[in-house]
Amino acid sequence: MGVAKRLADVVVLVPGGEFLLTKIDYVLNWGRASSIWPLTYGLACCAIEMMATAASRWDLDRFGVMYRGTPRQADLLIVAGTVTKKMAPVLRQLYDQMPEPKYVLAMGGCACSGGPFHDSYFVVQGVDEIVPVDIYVPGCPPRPEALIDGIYRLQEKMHRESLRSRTA
Amino acid sequence: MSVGLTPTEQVILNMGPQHPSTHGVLRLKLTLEGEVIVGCDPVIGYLHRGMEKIAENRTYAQFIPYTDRLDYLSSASNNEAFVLAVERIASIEVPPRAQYLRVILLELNRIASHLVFVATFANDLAATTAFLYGFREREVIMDLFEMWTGARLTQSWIRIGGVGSDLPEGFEKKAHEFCRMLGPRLAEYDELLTGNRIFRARTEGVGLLPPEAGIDYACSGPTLRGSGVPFDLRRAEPYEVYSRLGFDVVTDEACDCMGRYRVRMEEMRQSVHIIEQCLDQLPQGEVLAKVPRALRPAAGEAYGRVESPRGEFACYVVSDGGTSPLRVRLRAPSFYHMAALPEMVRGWKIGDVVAILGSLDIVLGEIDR
Amino acid sequence: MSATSTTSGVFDRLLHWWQAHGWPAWIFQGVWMIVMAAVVTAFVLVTVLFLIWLERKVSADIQSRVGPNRVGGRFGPLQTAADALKLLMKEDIIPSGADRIVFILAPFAVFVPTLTVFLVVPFSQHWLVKDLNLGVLFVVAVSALPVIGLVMGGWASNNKYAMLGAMRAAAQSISYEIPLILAMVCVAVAAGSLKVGDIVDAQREGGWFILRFPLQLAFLLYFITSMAEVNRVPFDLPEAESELVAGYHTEYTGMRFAVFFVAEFAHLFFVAAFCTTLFLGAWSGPALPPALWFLLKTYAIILIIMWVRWTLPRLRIDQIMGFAWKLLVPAALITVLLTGLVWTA
Amino acid sequence: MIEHLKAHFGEDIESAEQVGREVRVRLRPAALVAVCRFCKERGYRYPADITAVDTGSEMRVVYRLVSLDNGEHAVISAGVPRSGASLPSITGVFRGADWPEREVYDLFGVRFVSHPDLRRILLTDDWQGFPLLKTGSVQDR
Repeated sequence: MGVAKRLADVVVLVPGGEFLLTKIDYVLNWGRASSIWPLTYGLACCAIEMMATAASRWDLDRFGVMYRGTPRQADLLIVAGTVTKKMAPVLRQLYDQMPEPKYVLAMGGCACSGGPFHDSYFVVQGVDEIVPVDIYVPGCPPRPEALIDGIYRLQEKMHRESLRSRTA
Repeated sequence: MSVGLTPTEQVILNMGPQHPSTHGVLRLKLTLEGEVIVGCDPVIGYLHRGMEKIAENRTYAQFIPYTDRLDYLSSASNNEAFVLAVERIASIEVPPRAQYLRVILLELNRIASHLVFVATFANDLAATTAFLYGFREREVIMDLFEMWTGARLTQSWIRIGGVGSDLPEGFEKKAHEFCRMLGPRLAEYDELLTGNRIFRARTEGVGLLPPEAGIDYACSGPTLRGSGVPFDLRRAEPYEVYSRLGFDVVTDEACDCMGRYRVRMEEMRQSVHIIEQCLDQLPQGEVLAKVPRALRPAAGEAYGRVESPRGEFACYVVSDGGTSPLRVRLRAPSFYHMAALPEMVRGWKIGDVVAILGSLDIVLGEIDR
Repeated sequence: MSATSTTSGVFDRLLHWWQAHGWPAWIFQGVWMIVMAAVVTAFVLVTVLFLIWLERKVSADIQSRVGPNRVGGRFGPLQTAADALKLLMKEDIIPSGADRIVFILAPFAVFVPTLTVFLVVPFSQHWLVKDLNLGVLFVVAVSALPVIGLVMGGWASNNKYAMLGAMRAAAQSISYEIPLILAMVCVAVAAGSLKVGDIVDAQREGGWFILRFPLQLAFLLYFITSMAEVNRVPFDLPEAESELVAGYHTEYTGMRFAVFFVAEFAHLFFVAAFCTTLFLGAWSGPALPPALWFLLKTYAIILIIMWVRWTLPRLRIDQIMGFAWKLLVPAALITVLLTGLVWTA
Repeated sequence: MIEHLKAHFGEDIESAEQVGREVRVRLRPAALVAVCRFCKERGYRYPADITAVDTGSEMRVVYRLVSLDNGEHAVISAGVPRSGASLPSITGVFRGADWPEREVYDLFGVRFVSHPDLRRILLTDDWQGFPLLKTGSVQDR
């Protein structure tokens, strides 16, 4: 984001820079929203629905969503399933390894709030206790359509961003 | 690259918990010499949700949805094991029609699970296209489930005393269509994978599990049958109406990844056969026995064993006469298969670990519980 | 003088005009080289963007999916552009344990030689940047360089997966280089020259090499080994996703990763283009413009490579080595011998 | 089978009964390994399950060995104290007992003597307490 920040700082100094910045924002947001690469990070039952969403019938590739195996090349962390206390430090580490701008989508009841395991001794009650979450997709497990809707919402969110507000 | 005459330094490689082919959250601590595995220590528990403790704090009926989330690729077999144990303690008779419906649901789940196996196994060997084919066929089964139970994955449709509801209109026709469709599709997989020379080179002779070791490690299901042991609970301890249905217990003498793969491929054909028989023999009548809402079975214990797609899924229920069980023990086949993994991968290469792990078809949900 | 005397016709005329003003020739030559390099780079980059899109569409078609169809219109033509834009704006992470200088240099060590080899690709009779006397040798030498970049990247990342990927890349590249070179030697023997222009001419006079015994064997060898050189399934071990997460570029983010990615597809385009040059008569063909013929043949090869990639599983490292040393190398030696016999007889 | 066991182990068998195809045996912990080996030699080769049951007042570890020949189960249980319990390990008889014993240790705190590698298996290494004991609540940490 170093480049982006400097770019934003310089552009606003130019006469009409504010207008220019919105145009730059538009293009960059379009690029970001059109190319969301999630990390293959399936935890439990939701992972199967996540795979089904990527498979032929729903085909996430239509939206430019392409799964990456390494957090270094991922933009989105889809937490698909139950996060336990043993897994929590790993989840945090993966999140830290992702490059900015990064987003988190909590898929399923367990990831949103602990779900059916609300009284279990080993389950983290929602991933928002560990990492900041952008989109919540409830369901147990959510249908593929719900996940796609979540990705749409994320795209909308990306379109509202600005170089300055994100980097400020 | 190879382990030659020069001594090489051992490297410890952590595979997982986040890794594209650990099928969930499993960590394998591999000790490597070059690419050759000299030691393997599976670290599990990343998905331990405390199911057995939760069971002690729920009523019998309330716990059924939790069992769905154990082996989430075939939720009906988990329901069935738990419900079988509870019905045995409480001496509940299941109406004959419900028994047939259960078998249909179980076998559809088996096919769906084996399709995911073929898909992920192929994906682990980088045959990405077969992955998508497996999921394509699975979607048809998902449609059937949705039509009947409203859910795709976690159906909870096997209830204490029967099943959730009767078949919806048009289900039988669609199920027959699916049965007719699957055979040619499986032949397509055979063309793409089974006969493929690279696929064979990657699987034949890899990850040997001798039958004695398999029994000693309490392996079951296709993993054990792939080693030539004809152990199938549908025959050994028939539940529901399996004793009235004709099917072969598929075994393969190869003891390797290919053997386990072939067993699963053939089992899908057998399951189709079973479903067709059930649809033809289906009697009329009730689908749910009269069971009190707050079930209080007498004190005692029972063991429900089910042949799940992965092997023996069993549920050991101890009751003290209260509304919730005193102890529920969930015996997951993958847990035992994982325990046998270190021995199977020793001496093979990193690429083979992926293949061997894939051939065991583990589900972390039931290993960690 | 051959008809494939390249862009030098234009070059000569312009140089003449330049010298008529009394300006020194070396300035013109310098500017000319920079302009040509820029044109080739731009062409290759655009092609790569297209190839990545094509790969996604072709794989989707094979897998009964649709593929990108949202970004920039019905067939998602701007998909790769969006990817590139996004990667450009991503945070640039250099892992704390990494060897900084090597880590930064590695992507370029892969990228530069991959582009350089395009100098000797004859896109048409007028478009060949420099018809070197030792063109084939140049290709052999330069196209062996990217693997050094892969090893640098894998080593510098301080990551075991990356290191394993790099080791695999080195082993595989060295092994498959030999049959690849021998396959090219067959063509050189048949053409009687190492000059790309001469090879094209030899095919225009005597028919495509792929139609002349025993160069079909050489073609097969070239095709198989070049797939290994560009690390595609069934030879994609250096970046085997299900085994090594992402192989040698596991730790690379944003633009640095994109450079690796672009280099990979550029290399794919090159092996297909050079295959066309060596065996399929380069740009020769009736009716259509020569450059179009060249691209048609090249894309046909690329489509076959993609088709193979989305059909086959991956081999294991020892099987790959065994295949190269026990089968391909002896076969290549025999092919060279046969070619020698046929062409001297 | 019950007669055989009683004849061989006499006093060590506290009780034995046949329920359906299950032979339910309760024995003294000292005889555990010998009884398991005895069963294995008589065809009970498949160690289906090892677990423990805590009723709140007493605890027992339950072994389920299955014969693949006639489908009979030998359900062997050994009573142990609810805290600081220890039992001989049967990993010497069944290799497959390794992980289930670790799990019983992990969740119930039963120590298995001469187990090759007794560590926590599901919970984190620094976890305090044993969640499946009746003393802990479901949210216990």
